Amino acid sequence: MSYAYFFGCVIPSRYPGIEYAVRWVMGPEGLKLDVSDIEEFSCCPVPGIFYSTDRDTWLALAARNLCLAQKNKSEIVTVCNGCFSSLLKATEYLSEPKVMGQTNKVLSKIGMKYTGIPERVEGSNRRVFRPVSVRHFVGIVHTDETMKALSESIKRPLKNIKVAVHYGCHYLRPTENTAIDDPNDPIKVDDIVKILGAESIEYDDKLACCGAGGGVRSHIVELANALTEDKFKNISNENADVIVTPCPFCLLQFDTAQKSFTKRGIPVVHVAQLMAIAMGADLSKLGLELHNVSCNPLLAKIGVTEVSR
Amino acid sequence: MTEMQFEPKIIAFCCNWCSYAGADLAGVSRFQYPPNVRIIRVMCSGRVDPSFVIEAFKQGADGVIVAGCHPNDCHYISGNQKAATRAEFLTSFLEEVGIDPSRFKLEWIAGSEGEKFASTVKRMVEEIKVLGPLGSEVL
Amino acid sequence: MGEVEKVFISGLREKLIEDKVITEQDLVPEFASEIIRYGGKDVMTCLQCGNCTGVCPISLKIEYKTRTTIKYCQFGMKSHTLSTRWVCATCYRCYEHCPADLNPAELMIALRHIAVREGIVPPFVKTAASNLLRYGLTVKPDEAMLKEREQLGLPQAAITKPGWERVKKDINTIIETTKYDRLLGITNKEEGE
Amino acid sequence: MEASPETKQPEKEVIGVFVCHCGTNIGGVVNCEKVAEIASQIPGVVVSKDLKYACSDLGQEEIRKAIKEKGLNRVVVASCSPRLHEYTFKNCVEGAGLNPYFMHMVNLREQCSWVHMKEPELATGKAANLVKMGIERSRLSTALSPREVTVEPSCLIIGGGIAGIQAALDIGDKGFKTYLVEKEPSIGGHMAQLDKTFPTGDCAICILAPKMVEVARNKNVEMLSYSEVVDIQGYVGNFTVKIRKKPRYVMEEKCVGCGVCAEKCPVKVPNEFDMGFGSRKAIYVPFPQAVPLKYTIDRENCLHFKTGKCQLCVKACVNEAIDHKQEPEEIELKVGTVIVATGFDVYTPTRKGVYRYWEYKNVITALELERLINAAGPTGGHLVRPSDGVEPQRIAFIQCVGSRNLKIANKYCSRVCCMYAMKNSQIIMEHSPDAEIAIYYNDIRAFGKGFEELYHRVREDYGIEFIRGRPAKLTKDPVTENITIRAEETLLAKITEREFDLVVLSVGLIPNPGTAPVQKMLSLPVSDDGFLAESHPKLRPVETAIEGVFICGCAQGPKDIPDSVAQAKAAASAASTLMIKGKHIVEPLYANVNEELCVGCGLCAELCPYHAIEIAEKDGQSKAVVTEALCHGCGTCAAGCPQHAINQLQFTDQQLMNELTAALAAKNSAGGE
Repeated sequence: MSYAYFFGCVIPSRYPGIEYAVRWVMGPEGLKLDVSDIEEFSCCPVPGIFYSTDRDTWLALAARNLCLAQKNKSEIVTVCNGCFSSLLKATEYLSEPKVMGQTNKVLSKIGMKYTGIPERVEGSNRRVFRPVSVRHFVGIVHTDETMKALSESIKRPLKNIKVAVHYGCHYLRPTENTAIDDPNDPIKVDDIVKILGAESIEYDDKLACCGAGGGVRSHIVELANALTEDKFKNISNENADVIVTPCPFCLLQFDTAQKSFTKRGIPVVHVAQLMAIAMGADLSKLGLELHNVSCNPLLAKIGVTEVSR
Repeated sequence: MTEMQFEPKIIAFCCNWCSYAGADLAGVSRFQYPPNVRIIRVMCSGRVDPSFVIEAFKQGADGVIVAGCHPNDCHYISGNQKAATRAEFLTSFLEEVGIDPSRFKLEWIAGSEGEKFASTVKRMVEEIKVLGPLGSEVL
Repeated sequence: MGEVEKVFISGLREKLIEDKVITEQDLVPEFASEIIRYGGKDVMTCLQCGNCTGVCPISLKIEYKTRTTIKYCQFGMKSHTLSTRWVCATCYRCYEHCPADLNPAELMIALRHIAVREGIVPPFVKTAASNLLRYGLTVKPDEAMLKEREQLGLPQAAITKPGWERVKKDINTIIETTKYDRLLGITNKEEGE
Repeated sequence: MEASPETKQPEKEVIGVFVCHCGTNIGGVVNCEKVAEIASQIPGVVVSKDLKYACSDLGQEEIRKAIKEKGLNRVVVASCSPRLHEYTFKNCVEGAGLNPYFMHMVNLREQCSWVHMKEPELATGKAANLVKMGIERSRLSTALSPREVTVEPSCLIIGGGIAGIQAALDIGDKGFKTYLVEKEPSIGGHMAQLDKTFPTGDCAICILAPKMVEVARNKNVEMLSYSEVVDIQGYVGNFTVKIRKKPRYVMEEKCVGCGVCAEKCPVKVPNEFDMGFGSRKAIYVPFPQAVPLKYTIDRENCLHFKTGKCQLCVKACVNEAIDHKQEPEEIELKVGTVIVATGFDVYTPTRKGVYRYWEYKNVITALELERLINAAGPTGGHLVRPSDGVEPQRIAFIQCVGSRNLKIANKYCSRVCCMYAMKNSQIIMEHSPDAEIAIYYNDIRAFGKGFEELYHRVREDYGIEFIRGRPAKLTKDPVTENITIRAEETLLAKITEREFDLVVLSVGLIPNPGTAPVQKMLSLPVSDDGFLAESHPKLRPVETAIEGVFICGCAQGPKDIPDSVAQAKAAASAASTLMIKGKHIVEPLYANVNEELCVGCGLCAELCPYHAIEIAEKDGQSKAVVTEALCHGCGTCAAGCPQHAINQLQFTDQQLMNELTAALAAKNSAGGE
C-alpha cells in the first residue's frame, strides 16, 4: 500500500523536527515504507474551528484533501490527532450518499468530486467505492511486521528511561470515529515505547485531555494551562523523564504550558521523534532544540551528546 | 384521469396480530384517513410472497404497504424479519424494473398504534399523489 | 460581544439564580429544536445523572457544568447557554461515559454553530479562518520556521512553491460557495490592505 | 367452537351476502342498502340483504334461514372486525349445517365507516368494493375442521428458584405430575443467598427453606436437582424432554447428609455460594439448608480425580454412599406443559470500568455484600471489608450499575436495586449505629407496597444520605485502601469528592446464562432487553408465543420476590387450565404441501420458525412434510416457496390473489365501484 504524508498546520510551522523524524522513520533509513508527498494538501481543516462552526464548510475542505488522496490512490498518513480525527470523520460523513452529493456540489466549483476509490469486487464484474483510508502514524507503525522491523533497527536503546505516554483525546474518542486502539485501555504507543527499550509508566488520569483542544487554548489559555497542570502533576509524581505523545498539538500545549506553573519542566517529544532517537537518526535534525522545555536532560540520560546551536 | 384528480390505489397487507389490530384501533379511535387503501389480512407479514407485491403492481396498484409487528414482537418469532429481508429484495427489484421503490413500503405497526396506521396511509396517499399513477415515473 | 467574553468565567450560576427568577420571557422554546438541527440530536434524552460533569476536565476548573448546560438547553435558556460555548475541549469523555448514550460534546458544537449564526464569533476563530483564506493553512507560516526547514534538510515547503496559489484559490472558492466568509465576516485581504 | 365433521366441497358457489348496519355505526355513513344491491349483481350471489344488527339473535336467525332456504354454501358477512365477531358468525352458520370455514367476514366498521366518516359516498363505494373482495375470496373457501390435541397431564418446570418452587407446589397440589429441574446441587436459587428481604425485613432463607422442604415432600413433584434439560421436542400437550442428570459421585438414595465426608475431605476451595468469600470442601453441600441435603463431589477439585488416590470421604462414609465411578444419566419424560423459570444472574462490572471492581478490593457488588451481612455467611453476619477485615464505617452504594445504561446495552431498570440498597443500609445501620451511609442514585424507584415507607424509614431512622449523581471517578488511597468517589452532586450542581471505607455497587439483573439454551430448544421469543418475551405485556403475562409453554420469575424480566411468586402462581394456573381440560383445539391454519409441485428444496424447512417442516423421502423423491401439530400457521413457508408448492389453509395464494384482483378492479380507487 502506498501512503501519502499529511503533516497539517502545526508541524510545519511549529515543530518541523517532527516532520523530519516522521520522514526519517518511515523512509529508506528507517522502516522503508512507500510514502510520498501530495503537495496540494492544505489544512485538514481544524475541527475546533471549522467542524465547530460550519459543518458544510468543514466537510468540503476536508473532502478536498480526500479527493487528492483518491486521485493518487493512496492512504493518508496523519501525524496529528486533530488531522486524523477530522479527516476520518469526514470519510464517515461522506459515506452518506446525500451528504456526499451536497459536498460534491461544492467541490464541483473547483473541479473535484469525491466518490471513494473504485475497486473491483473479487471474482465479479462489480465495482465498489472504498472510502479514502485515513490512518494514524501510530496505527501504521503498530503492525506485527513493522514492530519487528522496528525492534531490529534500534541503535540507541532507551534504557532506564521513564516515559509518560499521553495519547490525546482524538486518538481515543469518540470511539466510533477513531477505533484504532482500545479507547479505555490504549496500548499502541506504550508498545512502541517499550520496543524502544524504555519503560512506559502508569499514572493517574492517563487518558485525560491536555487542555488545548476544541479552541480552549486559543480562547482562554489560562484554562488550558490549568488542565495541563493537573496532568503534569500526575506525570511528575511518577518521576517521568519524558512525555511522549502522538499529537503535535498536545505536544505544543505541554511544551508551552509548563513554564506557567513549573521551573522543573519535563521534556515533551512526539512519538516519531522518540523513535528516531532510538533508531539512530542524526540528533541535530530532530529539531529538539526548538522545544521550549529543553530535551537535554533526556538526551543525557540516554547517553548521547546534547544538541545545541 | 382528465376530469378528476388522480386517486391512487393502495394495497396494504396487514398481519393479523399487530397491524390489522392497529388498523382496527384506528377505526375504534376514529382516526380518519383517505379511503384509497384496501387492507388484505394475512396471519403474518412473513406470509407476503414478494410475488404478491409484484402482482399488485402488475394489476395496477399505485402503492403497496406491507405492515407487520415491530422487530422482536412478531407473533411467529421471526416472520417480520423475513418480511424485512424480502422487502430489501423487492426494493432493489422494483428499481430494476423501473418502478419507483418509494411506491412500496414496509412498516412496523403495533396493535396499539392506531394513529400510526392512519398517518402511514395518509402519508402514502400524499406521496403517491405527487409521484402520479404507476408508470409515470422516469427513473 | 465583549460582555460574553467575561461571562463564562465570572459564573453563570450566580448570574442566573441570584440576579433573578427565570420567567417565560427569558426562554426560547424552540432552542432545543435549533440545537437538534445543528447536530446536538439527543439533547432531550438526558436523564441528568451528572456523570458528564464528573468526568469533564473543564467542569473541574470553572463554573461551567456539562449537565447544567444540557438542562439549560432543554429548558430554552438560550442567551445564558451560548455564553459558555467555547470552553469545551471536545475531549468526548462525557460522551464515552454517558449512560444515556448522549453526545454532549456534539451538543457544544451545535451551540457553537448557533452562536456564530447569532454573530458571536470569538476573535481566534476569525483569525484562524482568515489565515486559511490568506495562506492556505490555519496557522500562519512562520519565516523563522521556514529557515529551520532548510537547516534540518527538509524538502522545500509546498506553501513557498508556485503551485500553492492554486490551492489557495480552491480554498477561497469553497469558502465563498458555502458562504462561510460572510458567516464569520472575514476576507482574504491582509489586515490594513 | 366444537370440531365439526368434514363436509364435502360443494361444486358451485351459492353465495349469501349480509350487510350489517351496526345501528348507525356503519349505516350512518355507508349506504348499506346500496351495497347489498350492488353485491346482488355479482355472479353466484343469490341472497344479498342488509341487516340492522347482524350479530343479534334476529340477525343470526336471518342468516341461518337463508342458508337453509336458499341452500347457501358461502356466507359473506360485511360488518365489523373479524377479530371481534368471527367466532359468532362461524357458530351461526355451523348451526345451520354449513361448515364454519365457508363463512367470511368483511370489515366495514373499523376499516370503512369509522375511518371515512366525512365521505359517505366514497365510503359506500369502498364498502361495495370490500364486499366484492370478500365474495371473490370466499369462492375459494374450503371445508375445514379444527384439530384437537390431547394434553398430557404433567408439567416440566425448568429452574428451581423461588418462582420454579412456587409453580411446582401449585401444580403438584392440583394433582398433576410435576418435574422440577435444577442445574445446581440444591434448589433455592438466588433467594437462598440473600440476607433479608425488602421492605419487610423477613429473613430470606427462613421463608424459603420451608417451601424447599415442602416441594421436596410433595408426592406429585419429582425433583431433579443437579440436572439439565438437554432437549425438548413436540408441541402443546405432547412434549418429549431429555434431561441429563450430572453425576454427584454420591448416591442420593444412600446419602443422609451427615457431613462426615466433608469433615474428612482435605481440599478447601472458595465457596461460590458465598461469592468466593468463604470456603468449602471438594465434597460439599452449597449451604446448610440445601434441598436435597445430599453431598456432591466437585470433580474439578477432588484429589481422587486429580491423583487417583485420597478416598478419605469413601472411608468416612458409613453408608457407603460415595461412588467415584458414577456416570451422567439421561432421562426421557413426556409432559403436556412447560414452565420456564430460569431466573437471572447479576451483572458483572466490566474490567476496565470506572468503578474499578477488578482493581480495588474494597469495591464489592451487592450480592457479595448480601453474603457478608448474612448471619449464615462466611463472616457470621459481621460486615468486614475485604482489604483488611476491618469493619467499615463509611459506606457508599452506587446505583444503576449495569442497568439503565445504553453504553452496555442494558437499557432497562432492574427494579430491585433501589430497594435492596436501602434494605442493606438498614441492616448495616442496625449492626453498627455509628456507620455513615450514602447512596449515589439517579432516580429512586420505590413503587411497590411498603417501598416508599422503607425509603422514608431509612432517612428518618438512620439518616442515610441520598446523593443524586452518577459517580465519575473512583480512586484508592494506596495506604488505607479507602476509596474516594468523585461525582457531580446534581442537586448541588457541585463536583464533590468523598472518602469511603467500602463501596458497594448496586448491580443490576441480567438474563441467566442458563436461559439461552432453553430458549433455543423451545424457540421462545426474546424481548429487547434479552429476557424472555410474554405473549402480551398486559393481558397474557405468563403465556408465550409457543402454546403450552409458560414463563415466570426473573426469566421474564427483573422483578422482586413477591412479583416472582405471583407470576409463578399465574403460570401454574395457566398450565393447569390446559391440563384440566385435557385437550386443546388448534385452528386449521397449517401449511399444506402440493406434492406434485414440491421439489424438496428444503427452503420452507429452513424458513419455518417452529421446525414444523421436514424433508422426507416419499416414493424415492424428497418432499416437504408438515407436522400439522407443530405448525402455527404463519405462512412464511408459503411465501418463500419458489415453486408455490406450499400453501396456507384459509390464506391460500389463490384466495389472496382473488381478493387483490377484486380490489384493483374497482373503477374509482378512492370510492370503489
